[in-house]
This record gives sequence, C-alpha cells and structure tokens, in this order.
Amino acid sequence: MGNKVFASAAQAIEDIPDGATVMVGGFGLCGIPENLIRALVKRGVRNLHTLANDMAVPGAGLSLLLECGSISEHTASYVGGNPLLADLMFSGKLKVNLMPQGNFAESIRAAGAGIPAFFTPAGVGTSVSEGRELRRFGERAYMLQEALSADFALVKAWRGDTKGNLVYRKTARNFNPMMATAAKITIAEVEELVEPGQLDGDHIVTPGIYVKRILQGGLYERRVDKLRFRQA
Amino acid sequence: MGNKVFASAAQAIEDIPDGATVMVGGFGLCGIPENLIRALVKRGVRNLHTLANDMAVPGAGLSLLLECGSISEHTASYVGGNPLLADLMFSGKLKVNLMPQGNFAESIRAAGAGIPAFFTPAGVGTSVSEGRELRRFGERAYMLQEALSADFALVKAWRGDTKGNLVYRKTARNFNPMMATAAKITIAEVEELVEPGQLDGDHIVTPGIYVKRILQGGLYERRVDKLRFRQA
Amino acid sequence: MMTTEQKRERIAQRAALELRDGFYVNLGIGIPTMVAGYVPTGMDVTLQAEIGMLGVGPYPLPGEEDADLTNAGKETVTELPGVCYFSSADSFAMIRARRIDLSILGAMEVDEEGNLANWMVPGRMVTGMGGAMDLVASAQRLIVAMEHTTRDGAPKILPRCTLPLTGSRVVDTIITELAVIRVTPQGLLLTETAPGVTPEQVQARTGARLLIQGLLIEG
Amino acid sequence: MMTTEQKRERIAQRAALELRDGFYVNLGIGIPTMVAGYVPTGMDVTLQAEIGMLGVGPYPLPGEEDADLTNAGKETVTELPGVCYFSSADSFAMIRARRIDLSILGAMEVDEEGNLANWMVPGRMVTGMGGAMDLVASAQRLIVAMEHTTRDGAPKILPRCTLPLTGSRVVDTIITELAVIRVTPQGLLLTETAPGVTPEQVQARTGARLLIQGLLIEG
Repeated sequence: MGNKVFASAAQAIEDIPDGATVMVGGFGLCGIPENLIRALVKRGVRNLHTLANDMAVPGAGLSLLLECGSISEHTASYVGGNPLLADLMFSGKLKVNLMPQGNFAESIRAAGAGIPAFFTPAGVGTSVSEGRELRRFGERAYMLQEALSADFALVKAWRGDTKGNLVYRKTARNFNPMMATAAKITIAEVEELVEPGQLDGDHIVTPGIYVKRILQGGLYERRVDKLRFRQA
Repeated sequence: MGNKVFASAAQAIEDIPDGATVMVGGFGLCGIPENLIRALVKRGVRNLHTLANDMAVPGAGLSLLLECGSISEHTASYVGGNPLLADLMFSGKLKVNLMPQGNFAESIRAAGAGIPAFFTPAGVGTSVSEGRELRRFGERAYMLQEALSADFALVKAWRGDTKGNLVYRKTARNFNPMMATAAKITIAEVEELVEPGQLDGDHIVTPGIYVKRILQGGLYERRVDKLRFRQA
Repeated sequence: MMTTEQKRERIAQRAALELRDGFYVNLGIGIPTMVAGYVPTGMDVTLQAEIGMLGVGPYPLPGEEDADLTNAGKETVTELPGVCYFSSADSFAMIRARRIDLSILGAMEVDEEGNLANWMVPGRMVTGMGGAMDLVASAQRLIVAMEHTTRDGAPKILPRCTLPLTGSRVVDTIITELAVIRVTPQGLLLTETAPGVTPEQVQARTGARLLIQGLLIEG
Repeated sequence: MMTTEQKRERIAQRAALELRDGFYVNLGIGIPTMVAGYVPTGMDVTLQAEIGMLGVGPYPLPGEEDADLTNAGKETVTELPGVCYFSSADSFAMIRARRIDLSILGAMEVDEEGNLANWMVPGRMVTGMGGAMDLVASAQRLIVAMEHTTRDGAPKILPRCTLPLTGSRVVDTIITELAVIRVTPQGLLLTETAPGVTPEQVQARTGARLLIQGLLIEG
C-alpha cells in the first residue's frame, strides 16, 4: 500500500481484465499515456469499454488498442479522423457513445467529486437530450447528466512523485486530471519520477490520494497530430 | 475593459451598493482579502448578504464588517468563535444560513461552472435535507443542492498578473478560487502584482478570465487564528 | 470569381470586425481559426482553446513546435504572455458559465430560428460533436462563419435545418463571403452585403427568406 | 482517577491503533487532532485538512509559523515532504468521493444506530456544522473519539440522539477512555475495555444498552 511505484507499464496494467471499463487521458495525441497504451496492446485484453475524448488517428495513441481488437465499446466526444472507427461503428462491431465534450469532461469530474448527477445546458434541444430529465432553472433549460466512472484510468503527467502527486505540462493536461480522480484504480505514467518534496505543493494538480500506481515511462514518441507552422 | 488594474482597494470596491451579495474568501483569518474588507468597512455600506466559510473572530477579518453594521444576512458553514454573530443571530438582527462546508464549497464551484444544481450526499438524514429533493443513485441517498452565486467576490491571492491570473500560497488558497469564478464582478487583491508572462501558465490556479479587477494590497497584517507550537 | 481560399480569408477578415477590446474568444476549427490572423493591432483579445488554455498564440516557427502545446483542432500552436493552462473540465466550466464573450464556429446548416447543425450526417458521416454543443449552448454571442453555400452550390442557410442539431436557437449572426445576416425574432435580417454583391444575389443563394429593411451596409 | 488531559491522551493513543500503512486520514478538532502524535514510527499515514491540504505535519517550532499554513482547526501547522495544496472545493470533492480511508471526529452524542450529533444545541449553541456533515456522510470509516460522558457525568452514548444530527447511521466505532464500542446492526457491541475497567462499569456510564459477547479485550 505504501509503495505505489511500478517498474514497468506492463506490470502496472497486468491485472486489467477483459471487459474492464478504462479511461484514457489525452486529446488527440497530446498528453496520452503512450507507454500504458502500448503495454495494454501487448497484453491483448478483449472487450474493453474505453472512455477518452477521441480515438486519435490510425496507427497512433488509443487507435492502436482499437486496431488490435481490444475495444468493444467506446465513449467519446469526437470520433472524426479515424476511418477504422467509423467502419466498425457503422458495421455494428463497435458500440460508440457520443457526448458533448464539456458534459463528458464534467461527468468524469463529477464521479471524482462524489457527485452522482448534475444539470447542464449543453445538448438541450438536440438529440443528446432525448429521454433525459429536463428542468428549468432561471431562464435556461438544463438536462440531468449522470457521472461517469471507470475501473481503471490510464493517465499521463509530466512529472510525478512516489506518493502519486502529479504535475502536467501545457495542453497535455487536458482530460488527465479528471480521469485521475474518477477510477477505482488510477495508473499514472510520468516523464520524470521524483521523490516527495521535489514538487512544489502549490503546483501539484493531481493529489497523490487519487493515484494508486505510478511509473516512469520508458519511451515518448511525442507525436503531433497536425504540424502547423507560420512563416518566419 | 483591457485594464483590470486598480490603484487602491477603495477604488476597486466603490460601486458595491447597499444590499449587494458579496462572497469573501478565506478560512478564519487564513487567506482573507484584508485590504478589500478594510476598504468596505470604511465605505459603510448597508444590508450586505455575505457568503464566507465563517465570520472570523471579533476585531478581525470579516467580523469587522459585521461589527460596523454592514451585514444583514450571512451564509456560512461555521459561525463559532464569534460571540457577536451569535448575539445578532439569536436576537433576530442577522439572518444566518448554515450549510455543510463541502456543499457550500461545491455550490460556489457549481455557479462558476455553469451548473445550476447537483446531487450531494452530505446532510441527507439531517435537518439540512428537510424540504429538499432526495434521490437514490446506486446504494446511496443524495439531496439536490442549488448553485450559489454573488454580485461581487472579494478574493485574496499571493501573486497575480495584470490580466487577472492568480496563484495562491499554501492553505491561503481555500475558498478563494471557487469564489473568484462565481460572482458577476470578482475583485482580487494580491501581495505582488506582476506583468503577464511572469507567472508560469502551468501554475496559475485562477485564470484571468474570471477576474474583473485586481490590485496590490497595501498592508498585510497576516494575523493567525490560533498560534500553536511544538516543543523544540 | 473568388477562389475558395479567398472566400475563406474574406469571411475570417469580416468576422474579425466583431472582436472588441478585452474579449475572451473561442474560435472553432477551419475558417474561425483564421480569424486569429485578423485581430487588429493593439486590441487585447484573449483566445481560448477548449483543450484547456487561455492565451493561444500563432502557429510556431519551424523548430518551435511542442507536442504538449496544441489547440482544439489538434494543431501545433504557441503561447502568449499571460497564458494559463487548465483541465478540459475547467475549460468547459468556463464556457458553461458564459465567460466566453464571443464564440465563432463553422456550420453545415443554419436556419431562421438560429438553429445550427455541424456534427453529423445520419448514416454517412459522424465526427461527434466535440465541444460544439457546449460552446453554442453557453457563448455570450455565437457567430457562424462559413461559406454561403456547399461546394455544389446548395444553400446552407435554410428555413429549417435538416441535419441533427448542434444547438437550438443559439446563433446570433451569420457571416459568409456574400453577406452578414442577423438572426432576429422576425427571421433572418440581411444587414450587410459584400462589395459588388446585391441583396438579390444573396437571396438567390439562400434557402430561407431574408428580411431586407432600410439601408444595407456594403462591407 | 485520570485527569481530563490523561483521558484525552488515552483516547487519542487508542484511536491511533486504528491507523494502517498507506491510509489517508482526516482528523477533527480536539481529541482527534491529538491522534497525529501517536502515528507509529515508519507507518505511512497522510493527514488531510479540509481547508485544502494533504500532508499535514506537526505544529511549528516558534518562529516557524506561517499565516498561510493552518489546519481546519485554524491552528498553525507545518507541511511534510510530498505535501499538496488545493481549494476547499477540491478538498471536499476528495472527501465526497470517499477517498478518505478513516475519519476521526469528536461528538456530543452518539446512538445505537450510529447516528452522531456534534454541531448544535437548539436555542443555546450553534457553531455550524463546518465540514463534519460532509465528512461523516462520505468517510470510508468513521470513528468517534470522545470522552465517555459529559463533564457532569451524563452519558453521551444514548439509545437515540436528542440533539440535531450531524449524520444518520454513519458511525463505525466509538473510542472513549473507558472502552471501544462498535456499531453493529444488532446494536452497540462492547469489544474492549480500558485496563482495570469492567464491562459493568462501562455499561453504568452508557445511556444505551451494550452487547457483551464472548471474550473482551482489555486494552
């Protein structure tokens, strides 16, 4: 219990069973737990229900797990940019649950904050609100949205300490902090693992209480979705 | 619009009218906006509805505003330690709304997050849940709690930049970040006001978008509620 | 006749005139992102990216790119002084609480009621709504910046959207290469035409009936 | 006979035996705070303060105190390596999501159902509930650490609480200077008595009927 540090991504994910619900941090290829995804692909688990903002692009990120047939259900806000996912979805081989990105993010935050449901304006008046409880507060209409939790969360941080405290870098933060709070077992990979006291307590974004396992990633490809430059 | 910087606390609070709803950051005397409270005492407004975790102690913090007769209603989680408040409350001169501290904090966070209401377990089965909507999710019972917003929020940060970005120091953070998001007009006082770029973007806790006015405080008494020491 | 690229630049340029000093602005993917290139010099406009950033700067110079710094379109960007980073939950908290003064988005269809569709074509194309539903539900002001018609010349401004909605009664203004159109309780009000374009030409390429009252501005 | 201070130290010392390696623990004001002094050497226990801190250390040495570093009892404290700070909203998010393994609180009254009262005496004393209602609703395990009776010798462990509740069916274990009592579906089970104290003496100072089964541990 005292020791949260794992020597490898493979060891950290070895008890994720077939059929598990797994949150995966990142937005496109920004801030994804590269090492944990690769280890999970190597293990070859089946019938995962993954929750992630998107499905990256073919040959990278979470798509690797889709391509090896490990995913049977996926909850996300965006699924463009991955033709395989579209094919599997339209042929009925993959169940896809789409949610507005803010509702998705807040549902995960809610699970991590012990809130089972909350009212949100996003999606009201669209197909997203069909069958949902609607209620007016003041002048606006809202719908009830339940929290989203998971068995495991795989997150990526820039630096972490052996107590599980995490700090993120720039927009690689994205979905990682909420997911870190919303799973029974949160596994964090970091680019640099340090001793307690080496991170400033005022700068820590994810308190170690949420992180059950932590490891230093071995290889970071750091791929970019869309390289765009301006003229010098 | 572009310029958020005020030269003094007096100028920053000069349009707070009688009857305004005002959130005030801090926990006891830790992290309170000392300069803004003093300026408001000096102005002598009436019938404020204040929202703050507590009412500090006689002669300090928010109690100064109570003592000068500016407050007619107060929402808080804790009111011990201030005999004047108890007297005013029992004699009917001050309306006091008590809430569980976590529900109070989350209600403020909800207002700042555009969430009008959420379900919470705290207070269920006590007088706090009387008259509230109750609902079961899974095995637990929850009650519906509405968001709490305000006309003004007076917050204290350690450092801030001229765009209104704020960082806090240790437990002086407490209620300041949520309150900064939950008011129409948030006024922040900081110990040190710097130029944009001098705070690390990964360390900022309150994004400047929430802060309408900012000033560098002139005098920090930095009083402590209960000095406790250990033996050397 | 304008090339597609010229049309897109024209729309972005016109949309930039809606910016005001001190605004916090969210720009969608495509034409809206191009608006950033036309912020008037000296005007203080802070760009938000839903991924979790306030203070988005221009694209990087070659060699300056950072895999940990991308916008909601997943493109490499840079940061400006005063930048701050936060989680996607905090980002949408900010959006949902109506702190974004102006949101500019693209659309597949817009209609007389201010309804907007931009996330799926049933049976054919599903990208997911991303952050669009959240943005349209809660922006202080929503501008649609898009080409006036489809590549095939079919109208995108309709009496009623035919595609699944992204938001209901949310659009304030439509800016295209031909015109600026405001959504009003009475219907779509043509307020401005592009140089050399007549109201009749705009109406001819618009599926919904346009209201044309008094003096039009020629942009 | 023990002095009040001796009683309080005894209760804190016994409560500390409930700590386990790796635990995240919240300690209430008064006797519970004293438990921190009895964490076994080498055991990794992280203390949470509701104000927004994980990694609370001991009181400061004179001159070391910091006005920006206080616990939920508003006392000056220090930080331990690995400390982190967060807002009160984030602090109670953590509590509400049941991340606190053990919460130790004081009480004015506890009853057979595990109900707990510690925040007001109608018409006479209102301090407010502070964070107590949130903590008792969501701790993984709640221990009440208190003196067995009031200063006047009146029982605090009752068939039913008479004061307004802080939480309903929330208490797991009661630790006093005389005994350890577990709340079970059958009622209050006396599991342990202090050295030299008989079950009959505990029952005599308890307002509720105690279940006494098999061998008791003498603490």
